[in-house]
Amino acid sequence: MNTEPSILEVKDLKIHFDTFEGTAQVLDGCSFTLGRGDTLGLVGETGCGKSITAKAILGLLPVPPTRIVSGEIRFHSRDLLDLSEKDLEKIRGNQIAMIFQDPMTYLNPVFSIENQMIDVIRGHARHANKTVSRGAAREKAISLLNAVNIPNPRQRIGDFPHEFSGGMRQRVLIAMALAGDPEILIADEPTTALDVTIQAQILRLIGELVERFRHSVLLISHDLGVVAAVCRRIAVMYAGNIVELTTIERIFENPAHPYTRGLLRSIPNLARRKENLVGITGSIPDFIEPPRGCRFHPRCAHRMDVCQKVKPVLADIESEHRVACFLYESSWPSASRPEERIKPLP
Amino acid sequence: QTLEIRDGKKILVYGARQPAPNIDPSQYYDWSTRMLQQSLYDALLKYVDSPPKVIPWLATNWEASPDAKVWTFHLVKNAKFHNGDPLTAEAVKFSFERTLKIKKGPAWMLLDVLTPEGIKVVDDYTIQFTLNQPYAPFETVLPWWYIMNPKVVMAHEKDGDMGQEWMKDGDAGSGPFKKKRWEHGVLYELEAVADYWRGWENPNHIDGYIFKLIREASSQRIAIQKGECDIVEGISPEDFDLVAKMPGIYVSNDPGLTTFGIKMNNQKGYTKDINIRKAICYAFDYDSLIKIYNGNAILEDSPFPIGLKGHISLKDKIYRQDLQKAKEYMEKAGYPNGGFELEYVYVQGLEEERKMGLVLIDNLGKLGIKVKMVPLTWPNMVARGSKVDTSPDMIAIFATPVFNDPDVVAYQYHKNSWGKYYGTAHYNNPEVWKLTEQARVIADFDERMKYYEQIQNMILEDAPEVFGMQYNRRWAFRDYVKGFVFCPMRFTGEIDMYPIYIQK
Amino acid sequence: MKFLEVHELSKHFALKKGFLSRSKGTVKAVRSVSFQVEAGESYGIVGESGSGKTTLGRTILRLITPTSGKIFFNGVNLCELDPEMLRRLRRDMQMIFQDPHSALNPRKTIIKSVGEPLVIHEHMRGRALRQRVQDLMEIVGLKKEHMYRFPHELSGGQKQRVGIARALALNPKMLILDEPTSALDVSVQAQTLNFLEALQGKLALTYLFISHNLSVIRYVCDRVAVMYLGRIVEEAEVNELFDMPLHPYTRALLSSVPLPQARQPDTKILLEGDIPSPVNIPAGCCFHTRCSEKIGPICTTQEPEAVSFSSNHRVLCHLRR
Amino acid sequence: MKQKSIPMYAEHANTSGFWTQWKEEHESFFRDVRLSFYLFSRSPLSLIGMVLVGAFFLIALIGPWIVPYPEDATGAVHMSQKLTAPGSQFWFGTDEMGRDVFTRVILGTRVSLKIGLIIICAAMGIGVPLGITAGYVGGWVNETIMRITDIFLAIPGLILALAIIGALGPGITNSMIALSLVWWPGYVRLVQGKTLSLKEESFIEAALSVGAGRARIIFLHILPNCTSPIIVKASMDMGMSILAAAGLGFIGVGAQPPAPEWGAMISIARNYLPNWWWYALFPGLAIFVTVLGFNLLGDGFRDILDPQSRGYYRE
Amino acid sequence: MKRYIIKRLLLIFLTLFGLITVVFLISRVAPGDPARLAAGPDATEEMVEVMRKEFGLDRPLIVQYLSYFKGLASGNLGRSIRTRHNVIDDLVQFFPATFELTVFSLLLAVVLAIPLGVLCAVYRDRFLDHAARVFSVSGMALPMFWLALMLQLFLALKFDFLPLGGRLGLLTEPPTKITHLYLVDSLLTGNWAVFKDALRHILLPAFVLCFPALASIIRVNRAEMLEVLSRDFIVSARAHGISKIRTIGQYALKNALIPTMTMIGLRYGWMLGGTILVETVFDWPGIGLYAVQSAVYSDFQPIIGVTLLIGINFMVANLIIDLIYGILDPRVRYE
Ligand SMILES: Nc1ncnc2c1ncn2[C@@H]1O[C@H](COP(=O)(O)OP(=O)(O)OP(=O)(O)O)[C@@H](O)[C@H]1O
Ligand SMILES: Nc1ncnc2c1ncn2[C@@H]1O[C@H](COP(=O)(O)OP(=O)(O)OP(=O)(O)O)[C@@H](O)[C@H]1O
Ligand SMILES: [Mg+2]
Ligand SMILES: [Mg+2]
Repeated sequence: MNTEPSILEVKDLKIHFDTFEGTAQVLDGCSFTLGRGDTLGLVGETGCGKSITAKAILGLLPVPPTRIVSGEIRFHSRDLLDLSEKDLEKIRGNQIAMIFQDPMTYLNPVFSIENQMIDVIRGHARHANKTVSRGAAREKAISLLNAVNIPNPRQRIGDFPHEFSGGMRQRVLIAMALAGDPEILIADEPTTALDVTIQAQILRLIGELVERFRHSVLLISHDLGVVAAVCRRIAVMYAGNIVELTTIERIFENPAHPYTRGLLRSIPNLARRKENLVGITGSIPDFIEPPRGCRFHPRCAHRMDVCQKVKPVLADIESEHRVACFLYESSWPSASRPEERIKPLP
Repeated sequence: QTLEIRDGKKILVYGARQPAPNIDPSQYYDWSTRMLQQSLYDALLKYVDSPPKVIPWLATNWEASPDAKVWTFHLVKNAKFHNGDPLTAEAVKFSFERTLKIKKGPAWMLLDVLTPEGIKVVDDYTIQFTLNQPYAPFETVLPWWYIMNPKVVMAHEKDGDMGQEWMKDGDAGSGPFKKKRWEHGVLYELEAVADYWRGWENPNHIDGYIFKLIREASSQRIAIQKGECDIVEGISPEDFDLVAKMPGIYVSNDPGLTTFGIKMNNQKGYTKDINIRKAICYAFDYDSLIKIYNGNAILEDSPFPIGLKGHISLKDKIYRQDLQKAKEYMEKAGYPNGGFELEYVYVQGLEEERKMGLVLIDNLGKLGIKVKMVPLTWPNMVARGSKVDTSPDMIAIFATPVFNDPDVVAYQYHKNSWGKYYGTAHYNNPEVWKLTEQARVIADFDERMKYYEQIQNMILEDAPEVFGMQYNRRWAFRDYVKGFVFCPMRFTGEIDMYPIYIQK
Repeated sequence: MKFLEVHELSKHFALKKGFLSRSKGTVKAVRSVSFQVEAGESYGIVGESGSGKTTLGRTILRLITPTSGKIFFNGVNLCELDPEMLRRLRRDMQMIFQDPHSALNPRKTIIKSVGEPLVIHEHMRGRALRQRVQDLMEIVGLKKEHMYRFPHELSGGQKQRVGIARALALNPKMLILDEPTSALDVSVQAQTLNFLEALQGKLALTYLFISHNLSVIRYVCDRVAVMYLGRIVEEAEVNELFDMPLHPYTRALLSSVPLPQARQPDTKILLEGDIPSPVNIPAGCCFHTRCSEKIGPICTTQEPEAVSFSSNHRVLCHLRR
Repeated sequence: MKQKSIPMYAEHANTSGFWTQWKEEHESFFRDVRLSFYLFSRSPLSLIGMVLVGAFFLIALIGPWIVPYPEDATGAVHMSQKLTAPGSQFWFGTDEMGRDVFTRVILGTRVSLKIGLIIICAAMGIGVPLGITAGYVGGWVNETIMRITDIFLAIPGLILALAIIGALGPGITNSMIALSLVWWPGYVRLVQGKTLSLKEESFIEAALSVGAGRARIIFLHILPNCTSPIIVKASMDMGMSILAAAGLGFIGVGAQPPAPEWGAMISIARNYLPNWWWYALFPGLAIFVTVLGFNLLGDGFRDILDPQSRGYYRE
Repeated sequence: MKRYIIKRLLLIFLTLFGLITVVFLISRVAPGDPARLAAGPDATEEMVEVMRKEFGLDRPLIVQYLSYFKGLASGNLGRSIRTRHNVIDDLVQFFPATFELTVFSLLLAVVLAIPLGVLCAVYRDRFLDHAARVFSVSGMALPMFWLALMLQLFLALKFDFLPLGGRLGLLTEPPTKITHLYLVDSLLTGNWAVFKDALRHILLPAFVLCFPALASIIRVNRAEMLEVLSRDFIVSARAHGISKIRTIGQYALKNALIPTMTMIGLRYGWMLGGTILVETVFDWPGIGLYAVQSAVYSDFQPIIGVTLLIGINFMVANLIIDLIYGILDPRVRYE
């Protein structure tokens, strides 16, 4: 296991949404931990619940329609789910900061960068019961912009978001996230909206910052390459469940879960010559009537009868490698009887 | 709640529905304008009382030549204009000439008989009119020709307009009141001339009045009820009954000279046939006219209004509802079961005319005639009625004789009146026309009367229109307002404010 | 003559001109682009967003009129055709759109969308139409039941297949695929790529494959052109391009892609700054603002000309002269 | 392999009859309609709107057979019973000519329905083609159409309507003409905007690239996609045009006697306030309830037809 | 920016030109004979001719049309047959009343509606929200003239709470004319009694006039707030620890105000249209009443005048709104 003490622990998180067509059971018992200075990548296909997880940590989900059914999110042993909005405000940005996918939509278009950054900085100060003058806040903002390599921050700070290019905007968002000097940085697909050349710049920047400030990072992406470029550990999510949680090396060398394997075989590799892509048949299940048992079973080549009835638990198959699949003994819930163990399909 | 007293002055509020956009006596007259003109100006003669009579005013006495062609007037000596100028024969001459030259407003009354050359200043206080042709009703016209101060008027002349532009809102008069506050579309305030040349008979006379525009009949009623107005005109018949019973309010309710008739197109369409016209006259429910006015009206019994000089009662011949007869006439006309549609045109927004239309629909429906109600704005209606071809089958007309002489009404049936609003029937009876022409140049009234008797009978027989009713002139007063004398020779809503006084 | 030949093709857009106002400049989306595609080949075009890939595709299909240049398709110059002829020729050349969702009319069931070209060109209807659409659905791996659904009732990958089915309806010879997989998840993308490949073999199609995803291009294409600010800066046979990129931009692009493997290569060429706006294209070599291998003032003043490196490898750079 | 949660279809044998075939083909359509109904039924306000509008149509349809004194709406007068207070004989009292207010209010639905339908149809008839033309053809055609539209939009509709009526003369036909003339620009704007944005959608391009002609694009691709906003606007406008026509009736330039138009009734009833309050009260309530119904319905339609809000429910 | 304003003004002129043409064409459809009307009921043909000449009705249509523009250049809008005044003078006299009424009620609407809209969005689906929604749908369905009558009936008649109509009490002398807006003038001259009187008189008509506007602004503002509150940058503001009140009151509201402004601009125009009804009921001496009376009288010059004036007003208001956009939304560029 992780040697560093964990500062964030998500345990069996279940989140449902009430929609007009029924209850969407989006997160279905998702668990992982994040240690100090740890970098964890969360990958999965569109709509599998990555962003929901991130927002849940910060308490940003709109209350209707969201329903947090069960689970806990422990941050320094406090359960964030129990905190009041006021207490959460103190944690947000200050201790846990977030970077978002599309920097354009996540910056307020009608306020200047200066205004937005100063607000954030002074807000953090207020939560720490300090006051910062506008001027001081502005200076800090400029130095933050400098830290994220924005050229001429002193001139550009008064500009509005639309006057920046996509990459610049993402840098601004990162600067804002750094404003409170957080312990944890959650980056939700920070580069998806960017071109590869810009993406490379941003990834480099995040890498440098992490090295410099020793943040713990939760990086969300659907691109395994991106995660591989930044993270040490990786969690693979499928339809609201973490199906595999391990280190970067292990996931590429020895993927355990059939979904992970399928995923890896679906990605054409730039560095290699043509090889056959396999892909995974079928598509991501509906959340209103999710498949019973293992949610991956309708697409799984190794499915067994039990997969359709019982949900596998995420458990270690070796150190730092946890998988939720009945192909591995440890995933069997302790309650289920051995007779149910049926041989895998060929 | 009671009389408005400002700075110790008794200001009376008169609630009226019609604005007075132009108070130049040479340019404009309708009842609201005339009411203000009556206050601001004086004329040679004045109408008072009911039945109306002409009394001396600026003229102390006058004489006419036997052929009614030359008229001489002697003026009072102490009359003076608001600015202190004395009112002399020169001013009278100027005023008459001005109206005749401008050719607006009341000019039509004398345009045919008088030219500026015919006006002669005999001396400072004597003036003589020589008419182009004998015109017996001359003196009855004069109360509507006001005398203006030539100096004031001409001082404001612009581009040779004889001061028209200025006089719209200007005051060049000698009357008992003078202009104070003018807010067009809202109110006009006048104040009493303390040293009016004729003096004030009652020491409690009012010190001024506000002519306040209240456009809705119901608001008028509320205004008098709440005491926001001291006098109001034109309340709806229903409200009038309520108001009459209220404490602190009294009403005046007397028959006026305005007649309501439904003129039918005598020259074209179904109504060209006299039988149809008679059928309609017999089918009409005259009682409902009275009911519409809640009893505050009388039915006409002759083509001439009751109360007008020269009117005779034709009670036995006048049409009253008789469906039997109506059907007979329909048969005679060849339409025993009706089966056609007639247009009833009336003035947009005139409540009573609308109601008459509804009554017509109901009544004529019994003859199988459909009625289509067409409201038009006044100018459009007049425009339609001006030509035989476009003149509607039926058209609702209120007509008020402007001066007290039978010629006024008789002439409405003359060919020369075709195209005017009261001539929309295009009445065609050359005999009547001849009689009218002959009668107006005779000086002796008894002699003339013979003609008018004949004329009334002949018109009635031709049934050019549905002869309707004369409604009562209705005012409501707060009970401290005194001195009101009814005179039917005023148009509709106007009253003479000069004799009004306050007594608590 | 090759199957498709594009000569000096340019497309400029005048920026929106309002009533009573002057034009605010032109977007030079495609600038003097020339290339040739052989029958049965997969020709890839890569480039960052805004580099003019889609515009190029639309211009070739004559959905928009080029500003200048010539397009020969099967020896016919598309720029000189009258609209009726063009309409007929379009049967041979179809496009698959970037966003599978917006490429389908939300108010029409799938059978109507797929059947539309058949109704227009073959005047098919009734049973025949239904049968043909059903066949098409089978080709692209969809079921009969999908025919009567609305687009919003299908998943992204299915919608993309519907788009392909529509494009195939008229038996085209060439498909222009505008980022056919960029809206899809990797697992679905893999299915689609495999399917496209199989399809090409089966129907002898020529592909013009537009993408910004270099890995996909490498997987699918035979030859590749790299676009930057409306120009093709490098063109080569696929393996040659990926193994031996010559243009500094291509090299930076290739090294920017994070690889799905545990050990990332250490040598990364990072480009500075952003892609310039196509309204104000830098003078000289349009890449000089970001280039780390500038060789001198020539780069900022003189526009480079295409240099052929080998028979199949062209590059637009002063460095390689 | 189980697909999304969309219900599976029964496998049909080829022998299935025409009916099953038809049902299969339209299954999606019905599912869509069912969903719309479902969404609609979830919103009580929309349901109220539906009920009100339904009642309105029903009353307009059967009005003459349910009122106690149908002749009172066509010209009968009963002077002897004028201004009777509401009671068992006259539920809403009588008016100044002794006519039953209840009868007239009920039969007023027909007048209002006619007014609303004609105005909306005329406005759509002018506005939709112009809007599509402007949006689709673009260039100077667009400029010309939109500038003319701007002229009409430059002043509030009621004023322009008043000016037109001032010229044409009062009357219900003229006020319908006037209101139609001021109502169309809204549709031009709506449809033009929608067309412009649809034109950018790639399915239009896709249709072009498979060789669809102009007419086909307009009628089969653009128009059907404009219908939702048009329906929403039309149902809102239905109420608004009834309101506007009543306003004109109130000023006295709209419907003319003896037509039982609500606004005109209030205009006359105004003279009988406050003592004969029932005369003004009931027609006013009728307008209110009717317009409210259409507004609620329009709101409901917006919620279910507007793809954006629909998306919100669906996701 | 300057260029933009000039361009917009030019556009306004062009539109006005079209407007005049349209209204002029409409006006000549009228069958009536205005000259006869002006001459009075008993006038002779000769007198009618005099009037025809005076009103310029004897010239061919095209000449009348062209000379209208000539007159327009020198501020002459022709003459009203009904009031006998130059239309321009009438407008100068009546417009301030209308302007005072509309602006007052627009302010009333804005001041009430925006906080309400925000509250509804924040307390979505709670009681306040439902109440406000019911209020706003019914607000738009209420016939304005009927509401006016009913309020008159209750507030003015039954309880004698507010005056029935008019701009001032009868004996209240209007304040010294500075802006011609009684409320402003009386304040400027420190005339409290007149101010109170004017306020009492304006309350009822202004309330009636603002009712539909109130309803629709609440609606738009609520919808926009909801939309903005669901946008990503709100999430990010909160993720950066900015307090809820600040997020709503500042970050979201400024965004939501942008579409709301459009509605406010539109509503200003509708209110000007609504004055036709409200001024009629409350005897408010403004251009709405003037227009109605002119229309009923088939007096066309005033109608053209009012149409132009309201058109200018509406377009200038929209221009101002567009400029406010620029303040609210930095993305807007004026070119
Ligand atoms: N407010 C909501 N109501 C209903 N369902 C929702 C809501 N928000 C999210 N969902 C559903 O939750 C699921 C997970 O959403 P989430 O945003 O976490 O996906 P993601 O993994 O971040 O995907 P992407 O890669 O596209 O960002 C999706 O299927 C989405 O439809
Ligand atoms: N109709 C148009 N009017 C004006 N500019 C346009 C138009 N279409 C495209 N452009 C501009 O032309 C340039 C090239 O656009 P294009 O869509 O071809 O890029 P792309 O390479 O396909 O980008 P992406 O990868 O984002 O799809 C862009 O700057 C775009 O803004
Ligand atoms: Mg996400
Ligand atoms: Mg593109």
